[in-house]
Amino acid sequence: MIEVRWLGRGGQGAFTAARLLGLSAALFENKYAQAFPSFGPERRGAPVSAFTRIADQKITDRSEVTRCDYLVVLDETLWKPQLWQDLKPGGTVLVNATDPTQWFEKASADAPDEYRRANRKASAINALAIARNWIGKPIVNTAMLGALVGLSGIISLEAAIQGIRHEMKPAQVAGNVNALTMACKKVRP
Amino acid sequence: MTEPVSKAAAKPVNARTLTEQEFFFGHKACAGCGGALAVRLALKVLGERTYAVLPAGCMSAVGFIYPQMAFGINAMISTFAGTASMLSGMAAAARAQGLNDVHLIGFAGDGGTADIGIQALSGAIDRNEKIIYVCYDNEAYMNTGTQKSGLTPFGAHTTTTPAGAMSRGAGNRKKNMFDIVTAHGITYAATTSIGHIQDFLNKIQRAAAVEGTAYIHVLAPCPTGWGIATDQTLAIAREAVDCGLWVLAEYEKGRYALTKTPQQFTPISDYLKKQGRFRHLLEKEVEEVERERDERWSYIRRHWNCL
Amino acid sequence: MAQVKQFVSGNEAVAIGARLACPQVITAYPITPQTVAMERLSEMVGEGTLQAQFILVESEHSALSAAMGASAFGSRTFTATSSQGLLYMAECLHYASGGRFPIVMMNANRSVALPWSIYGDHRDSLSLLDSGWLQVYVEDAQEALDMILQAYAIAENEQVLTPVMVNLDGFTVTHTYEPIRVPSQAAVDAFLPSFAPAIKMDLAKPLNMGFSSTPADNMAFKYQQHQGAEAARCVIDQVDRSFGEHFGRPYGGLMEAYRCDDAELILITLGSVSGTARRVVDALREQGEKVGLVKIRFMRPFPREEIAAVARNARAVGILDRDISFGYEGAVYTNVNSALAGNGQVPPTLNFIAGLGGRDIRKEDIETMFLRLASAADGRPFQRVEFIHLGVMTDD
Amino acid sequence: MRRPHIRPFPRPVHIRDYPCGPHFQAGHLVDNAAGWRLETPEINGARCVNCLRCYLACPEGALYRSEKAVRLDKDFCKGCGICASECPLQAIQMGRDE
Repeated sequence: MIEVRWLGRGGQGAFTAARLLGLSAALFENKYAQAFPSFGPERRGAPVSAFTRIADQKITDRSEVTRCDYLVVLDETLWKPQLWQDLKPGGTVLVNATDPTQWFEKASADAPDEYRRANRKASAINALAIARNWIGKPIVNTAMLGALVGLSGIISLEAAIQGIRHEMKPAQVAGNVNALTMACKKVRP
Repeated sequence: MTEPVSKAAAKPVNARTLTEQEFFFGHKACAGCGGALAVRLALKVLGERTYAVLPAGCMSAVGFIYPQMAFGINAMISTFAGTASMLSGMAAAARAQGLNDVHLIGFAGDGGTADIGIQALSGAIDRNEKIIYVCYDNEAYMNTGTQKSGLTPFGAHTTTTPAGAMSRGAGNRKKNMFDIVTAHGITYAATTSIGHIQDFLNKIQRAAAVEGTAYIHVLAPCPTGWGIATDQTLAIAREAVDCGLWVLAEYEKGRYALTKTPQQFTPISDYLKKQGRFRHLLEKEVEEVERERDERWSYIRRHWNCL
Repeated sequence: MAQVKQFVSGNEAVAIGARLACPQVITAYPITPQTVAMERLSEMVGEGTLQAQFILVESEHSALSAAMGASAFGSRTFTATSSQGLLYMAECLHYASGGRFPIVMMNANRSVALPWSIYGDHRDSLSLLDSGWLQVYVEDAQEALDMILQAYAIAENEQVLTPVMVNLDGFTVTHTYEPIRVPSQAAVDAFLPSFAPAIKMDLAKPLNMGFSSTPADNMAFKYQQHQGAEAARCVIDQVDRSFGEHFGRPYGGLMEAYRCDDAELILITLGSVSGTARRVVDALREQGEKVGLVKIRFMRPFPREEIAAVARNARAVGILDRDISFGYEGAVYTNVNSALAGNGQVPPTLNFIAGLGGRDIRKEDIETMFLRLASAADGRPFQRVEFIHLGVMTDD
Repeated sequence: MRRPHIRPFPRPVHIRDYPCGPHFQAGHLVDNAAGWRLETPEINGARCVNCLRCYLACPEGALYRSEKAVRLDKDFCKGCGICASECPLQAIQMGRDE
């Protein structure tokens, strides 16, 4: 079972991304999935988490996700080194950063040795630029989904595109599919 | 006298045009019960395609004691607070089933209306449910043995506001339910008295004709709780109007109207002294009741624009 | 018949189930975490995919009161609530069951104030076990949808005529999205006939409903109510079998036993934690431990004989309660013990209090419970009532 | 007579004899109210002009219309005296039952 945690601010669409990933896996790849927000009242701007679980068998586990395989951070200002410990060994953090190279270097330098030994990885992408360019709005969730797909291969790009087509209003589909696709191709595993 | 809003009502309803059928019959209400008369007459106006809801209270307690069923039409007891909400559910079901020619009426007492049932009543008015809500006001919780309600008038002795050395009966004013419901912008509201039977019949008829929520507040004395003889129920209700303590009025489409305009009030003290519940009142307390009455009439003259 | 796969939350699954049941009247009042179910239903009414009278009432008390009015008219009705709202309508719960109104209501299980909490536990519904409603607890979104449909078939059965409360764990089921199979309307219509009650307010044959009765007769009506709830045992099985034939998803009726055949240690759960516990049972089985799980589905009627039968050879039985009757023990524990004792069975029974106020129940917590059971089975002293994953030390 | 009337009611012997739930036929009466009263209205047919004021005012519906004067259903009169008190022509007197 693969567990993904999405970290964003209320209103940034972290839960939509979590749901799109689960939906694409469940409806277009014949996998099983769960998607859920961090439970409780949501307030615009406040840090929020959302989660996706994906597996080949039915998922019955209802306990909280404590450590994840992928941590997707929708806003680099939310990143802090303590988040390394929320990753499983071998897990990956993926961050939306305006200067990915700089962020990557800084995050790697901040990582405690024990996490480096456990083979935890980091990746960054300027999803904001992609979103602005293709959607025309600073909404990065589909670009980050694309980056996660490109980085992880949890689901195929095609399934994710179908997920967007299934879920979004027709006027929103083209821009989001472009953002998803561009981010998927741009991210470096 | 101003023309009542309801003058446009259809064919006259009176003793000769009313159905001979009785739909509230064989009940166990006390002899001389004003509330029972209100229920009986309202159902005769509305006829057999009527559904009634009665919350916990006198009229349900005396109407449905298995196996004695005093309602000749479909009727049901609701929870104490649930008169208007149960009616709302019935109204929804009637819409769903295409029953457009039926009447849904609730009969709640003063406590069931002004206290515990006011939330549901407010919601039903807000939704403009096509229901008729009748508050039969006997000015205390009579079913449980005369305890003060939100509609108990100032000075009245009840078992929870006893008149004694240190207490003088009910300390607060009667809530003004008519103003409360009209403040909702209700489709139709009226106050009436069981002593003015024709007025009551007319207003029930009007209530049945409007497309939306109708609220009828009928003063319905309780001989037991008021301390009067059982044959004085209607007479004392009339006197409440004659002395100006109770107003016969209507509200429709934002307009107020008086259906009876007393030229001169009869003495309040006469009205009060006839009733056991007011017998302890001192002169200064009677004067306070008079002052309250005058304030109310002054308000009506200033705001209702109908005198 | 084809069932369309959708990716929805528990609340949405309930709304879909309710839509497929075609209620004539829906009464709604918002409360977290139930609100989304009502929002979806109002959308369906708004877009015309559900022909129902949808009334927005002023309180939960009114929600159920209005539902009773509609039900008295012979309309199929639906409503939903949670927690404080369920308690606020408590009077109406007794009223609806006493009036034999076959209303179906969703309850999003949520803790009860004080302290305030919007998170899940079972205190709300378990504190109303005596309200006369049948209570079913579901594990996931699919079961939620399916049980809304089954609930109408059970409630409206003329032997039963008792309202049914379908309980979903707040957030862990109501707000979790997962794939479900949605049956077609035609298939649902074939399974669930339209509501045609024998008792209703009829203009041709008017009724006086909800009367009062003196001590001479009152107990007889209560006996009838008990008969109705007892008759539900059989009807629940029939309905579940029929549902299985129509949709390929039988649930096992009053309860589900998982890997219990030769189990020596059995854990009994309610609701969504059953899914987590199932994975722990699998893991322990792989290590050779003879452990099993009982998921209680219906708390009323209670699976008395079924639990006694499945625990026949158990050396210890644990009961996980997401609720506690302060000063005693959890309600599920009391009920299970009564079932076992009534059958003359006396294995050690341990009450694990967990997940109160939304506290996470982790896999390691369930492992701890099985460790406690193993120890008790070996004859070592045990604590009857134990708080699991409290998070702080106590003087116990 | 267009009023509910008293019907036989066999006491339930078996649980099946009860209705299913607290719901029963509307207007099913098993009991009258005659025993409640101390005094009974006596209608003076010569004085009554059939104005029907008493018919409207009776909380029991015990007075009913007829050709010339109102008539009383003694089974359901509780003897409250409202009819006598409301009659504008004193055509009704309350008197002790024999």
